Amino acid sequence: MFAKILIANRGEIAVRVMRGCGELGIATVAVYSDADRKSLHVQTAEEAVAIGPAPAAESYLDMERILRAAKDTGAEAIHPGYGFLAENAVFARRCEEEGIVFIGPNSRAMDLVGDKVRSRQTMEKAGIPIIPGMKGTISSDLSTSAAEAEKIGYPVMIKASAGGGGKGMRVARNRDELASGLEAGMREAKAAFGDESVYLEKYIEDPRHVEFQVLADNEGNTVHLFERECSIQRRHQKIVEETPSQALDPELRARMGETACRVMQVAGYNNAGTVEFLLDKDRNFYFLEVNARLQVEHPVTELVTGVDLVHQQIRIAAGETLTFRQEDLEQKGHAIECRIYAEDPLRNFLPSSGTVLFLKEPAGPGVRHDCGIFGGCEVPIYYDPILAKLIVWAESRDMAIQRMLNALENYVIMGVKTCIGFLKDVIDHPRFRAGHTTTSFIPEHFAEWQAPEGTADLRNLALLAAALRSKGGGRSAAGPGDESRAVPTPWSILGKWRMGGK
Amino acid sequence: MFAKILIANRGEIAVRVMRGCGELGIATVAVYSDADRKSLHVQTAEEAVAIGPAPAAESYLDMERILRAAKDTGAEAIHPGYGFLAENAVFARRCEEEGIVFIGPNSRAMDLVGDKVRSRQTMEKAGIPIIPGMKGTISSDLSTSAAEAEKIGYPVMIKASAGGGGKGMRVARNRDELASGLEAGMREAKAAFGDESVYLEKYIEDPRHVEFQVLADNEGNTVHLFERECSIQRRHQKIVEETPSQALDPELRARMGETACRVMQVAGYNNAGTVEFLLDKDRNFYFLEVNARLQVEHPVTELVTGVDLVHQQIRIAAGETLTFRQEDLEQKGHAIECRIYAEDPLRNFLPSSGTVLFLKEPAGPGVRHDCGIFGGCEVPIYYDPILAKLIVWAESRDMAIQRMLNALENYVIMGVKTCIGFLKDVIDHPRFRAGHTTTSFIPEHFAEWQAPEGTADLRNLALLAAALRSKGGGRSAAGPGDESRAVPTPWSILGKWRMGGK
Amino acid sequence: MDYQFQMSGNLHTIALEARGEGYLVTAGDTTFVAEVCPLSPNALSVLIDGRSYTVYTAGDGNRHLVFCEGQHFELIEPSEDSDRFLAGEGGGAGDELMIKAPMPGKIIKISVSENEEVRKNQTLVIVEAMKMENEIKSTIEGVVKRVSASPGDLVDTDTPIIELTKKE
Amino acid sequence: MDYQFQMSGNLHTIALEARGEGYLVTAGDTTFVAEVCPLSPNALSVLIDGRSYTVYTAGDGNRHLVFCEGQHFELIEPSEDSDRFLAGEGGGAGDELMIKAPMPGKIIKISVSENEEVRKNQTLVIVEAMKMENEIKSTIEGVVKRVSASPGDLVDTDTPIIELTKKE
Repeated sequence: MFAKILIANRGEIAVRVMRGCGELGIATVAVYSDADRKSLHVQTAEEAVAIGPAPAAESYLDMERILRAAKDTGAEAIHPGYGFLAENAVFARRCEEEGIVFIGPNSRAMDLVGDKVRSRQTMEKAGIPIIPGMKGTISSDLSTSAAEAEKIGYPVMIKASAGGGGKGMRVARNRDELASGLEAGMREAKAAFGDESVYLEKYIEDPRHVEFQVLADNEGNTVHLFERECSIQRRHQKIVEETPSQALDPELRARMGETACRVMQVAGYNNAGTVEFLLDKDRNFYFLEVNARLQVEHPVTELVTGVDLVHQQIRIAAGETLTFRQEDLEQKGHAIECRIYAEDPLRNFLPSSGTVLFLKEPAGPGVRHDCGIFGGCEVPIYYDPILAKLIVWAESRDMAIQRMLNALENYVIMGVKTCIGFLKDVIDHPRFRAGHTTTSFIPEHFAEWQAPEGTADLRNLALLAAALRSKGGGRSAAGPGDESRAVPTPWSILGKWRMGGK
Repeated sequence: MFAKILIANRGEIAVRVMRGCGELGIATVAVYSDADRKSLHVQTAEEAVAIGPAPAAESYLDMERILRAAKDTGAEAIHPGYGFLAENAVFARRCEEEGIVFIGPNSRAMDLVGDKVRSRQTMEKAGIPIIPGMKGTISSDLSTSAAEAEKIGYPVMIKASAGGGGKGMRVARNRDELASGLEAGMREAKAAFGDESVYLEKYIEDPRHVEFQVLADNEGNTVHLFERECSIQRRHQKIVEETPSQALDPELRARMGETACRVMQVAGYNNAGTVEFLLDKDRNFYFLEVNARLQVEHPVTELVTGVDLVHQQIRIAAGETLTFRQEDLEQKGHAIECRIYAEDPLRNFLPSSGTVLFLKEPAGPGVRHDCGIFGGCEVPIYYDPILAKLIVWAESRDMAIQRMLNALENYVIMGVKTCIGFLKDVIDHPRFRAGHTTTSFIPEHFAEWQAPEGTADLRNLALLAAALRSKGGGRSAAGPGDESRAVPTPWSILGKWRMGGK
Repeated sequence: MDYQFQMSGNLHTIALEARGEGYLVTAGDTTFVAEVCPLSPNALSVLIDGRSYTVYTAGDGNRHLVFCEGQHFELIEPSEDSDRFLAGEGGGAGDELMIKAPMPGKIIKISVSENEEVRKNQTLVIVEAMKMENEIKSTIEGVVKRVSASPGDLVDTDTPIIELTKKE
Repeated sequence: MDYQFQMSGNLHTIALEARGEGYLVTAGDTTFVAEVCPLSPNALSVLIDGRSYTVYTAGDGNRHLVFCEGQHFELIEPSEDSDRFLAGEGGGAGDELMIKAPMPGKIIKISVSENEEVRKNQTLVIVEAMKMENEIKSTIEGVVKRVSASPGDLVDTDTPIIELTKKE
């Protein structure tokens, strides 16, 4: 087993991976950009190495600086988290060259699955069902791509070849939208992955997004850990995930799980990975792509199967053999995850940055909070706006929903806008409660969403609290020279009155 | 199902019960003494009723005030938590009289199991194995009780008839110790339970304390949820609990589980309860008593079986039938609980009270923190010094131990002394790791325990931090009139230097 | 003592009068007694007629943020700057013409130039933040009066970027 | 700047000198550079030679509480009261004779009276707190010189209860 691992990431996932390392007795090294000196992952690690300026291209995406940090600190392995270099086959290869273990699939498998076009071709050949679409990377020449789009039939989806996480994705319903979508998609792909290649595929209306978690050790033992349903998306990006999926029965689950394992075997894949499928209304499923990394939503699988995926990733990377077989695994209860983004649901989910002035984490039985922030931290503009993930487990889906609602209700982040209030209404929606979750759920039911106003009682409470916080002491109070300002609590006038009253 | 429940308790258990109510859509009413206006359970409830002065006898033990609070707020049921009125059959009967559902066993069963002497007689008659001991309540007359003690054979254990939680318990190894032990035990019993009755039994050296969780609905369906091993005790009070027990194999587990169910059936018991056994070195087990309440250590059972015991308590009290049978239940993984007490392990675990100046709760996958405090709260001298419970789940016992150690290491409570540092050394002890947990573990291995000193590096860090906090600004700094005092952060000199440097 | 705060665009007045362990509160037409207990610099426990509320607060300058029972509130305390503030917020219809940065970020592309006519929903500018591109579209038919930013500029929330004139 | 703190009964001196983003720290024989970043009023992030430490602090008056890497430290900053403080802590052998309350609580029973001889391990007084009785036993053979509390008294930590004189 490794003695020391460098985590080439930031935020909640870096913290979560470090926790997993600590439990295996492995020391951790954080890397951080200039924007992240104060960040939680730096505090959580045993060692921390500065790797450059705030823009990711000059820090978290700078392979050589990260490799140097690993060498300098004597880290034997690198865990890439998700995003950044997690699915970068060049980086995986550079690690291999430098004799540092990359905690993820081998670079050849990553090359294959990372090239969405080639992987689809390979899978199609192997008899895996795929979505009709373009076979090659698209050129920036509009007339060629428009011809391709018409061959597939509008609507089409523009996707980044190197992509993931919704970045570079655009739906085009006609030639005009194709033109602007291609331009934006390629620019986003370039910015996010350093590779502007995109491709087209048939856009399946209102499908479910169902993915299977797979573990494969270095000896070819491959098991799946069942599905995650990730249909609730905004801007093509998941915000709510759950397992088990309401759309699968045991027969379909077994068939999809076997297909997922076969995909990984065809790809020569090792370590943890996810096989994404679209599931249409007629219960046909199509292979979408392999996510060659630990997924944001991995905790729901952990809660329902009891398997710690970070531990497994590290064990596999260290050459250990899987200690369980497919028949040892089962799903127990129900888990739901909500992603907590710094974003404003009232302004088209635009990212929100700034200082977290106050944080109260949700807690309680069955509640897990994978957190990347703390009260007083800065949310920089440079990176993915995910702040934390709230995951609940309960015996049944109904109870998990109730538990999630209660946890969201008691989750306080002040200073940056978040999607918490929005998520409450999503989870509480009758269609969600009924399990009718498709990828069009948010556009269909939440396009016109407004934050609840709050009752008159609560507004009066807010006024009361603001009055008690007020340093000005009201319209009739003393001026700025007033001594009450020196009182170290914000409840200055309260303190004064209390003292007078007793 | 109930619409509103009053929780006749305080601290972590009141908060935990309220969370369970919230998940079932039930509104909650807190009751609080004058010492608890600021306490977390008051904040957590939807309604709060003041019920009297700080001493428990005038508030949390005052049945009539609590019943009045329930009537006034329209609560249909009362959850008593543990301690206080939880095992008071008179209170259960008063609830029945007032038409308020007592969430616990019926008063007749509670009468029986609450009388440790009568319940042992009943169980003995029913063929349940019991510890040799006195048959009746002891008189305060020393010569009579000394004769009884000699008949049983020293060492003997003095126990409160109404007792639980280690209160009123004393070991006597000779007539002298019997005299002082009786006096103290009766006084403590009186103070804690309002009933000074005590009895004697054979003291079994170095046993394990193994208990079985039982659920019984109002129709007589009775299941057990396996064991909890609670052998790690100081002052006869549990501080570490785990499940599964390392001492049981499937055959013994099944036999003890069946016995536990039989005890409850003999007692005519309904709702949640625990059957305590002593397990000696030869794997003989003896019925000790029934704890007719939700136990402090109930979360380890919840984590390993996936059954929410608070939900079950409420459902049973509302007249619902158990939805699972014995064969539906299984143990998965391993769970450990550490009780976090406000106490000083270096001063014979004397309770510590005061203000919690800072709290950082442990978190992470598999970590549950049932918490009754918050940063800034007061720990009053009047009540049981339990602050919180830290519970971890993991796939294996080894991993649970590692997870617990990490969680304890990252658990910060400042302002009151706690047993956290002590617990770390307990959990990390080779004998604990090996599963050799008996009730003499603490006296045997930790009698001479000293808090670790901290390395020179850490001491220097502490000095650095104190210097940066120092308002005095060092020996050479300005006096109390110094303007730096107005800076609202404690890092006043740091702020000044930074500003100068940039 | 009377206090005034701007909340959701309206000015609210609240009056507090010490009463036992708390206050007699008058807010608009409503009068109630609130028993108040400070828990920490960021939290208050408030009992009103037996109902228990935990209120979390934070803020900077004259801005008070309040969270209670799952709801967020933002209250602005009028100060010397308040006239400017009120004018800015109350602008109404005129505001539609000033295209501002919706969040802190970087301007990637400005798709229009001065004096150009724009139709409704036409993309005017693309701002990137946290690796996401956000297209800002015109909500009106009009003419570009002024472009006050350039591609590559770092902008803050509400930085003016493009000024439009409504088409007659 | 130099600072002095009492920690575990010893007086420690630490000197800080601004150096880049942190300090050159001299503590006893050790000198090191600490890069310091305040996280909140109760937490500091400190980097020393690549090692990352998160240090939590709290305190009241001249008492600083510090937590780092699982260890608690209590540091007392000498003040005008410091002489009294140092005298109190350094008392040594003489202290054994003063029986003090080990925690805040209530005196339940005093088992000895003035001028009574006591043997080692004899129970002197019983204090109750949080529903637990705690017997305080004599650590010496001696004579009760003075009893300064009565049953029912509420006592704080270190409140003197009984004074003993050692037997010759």
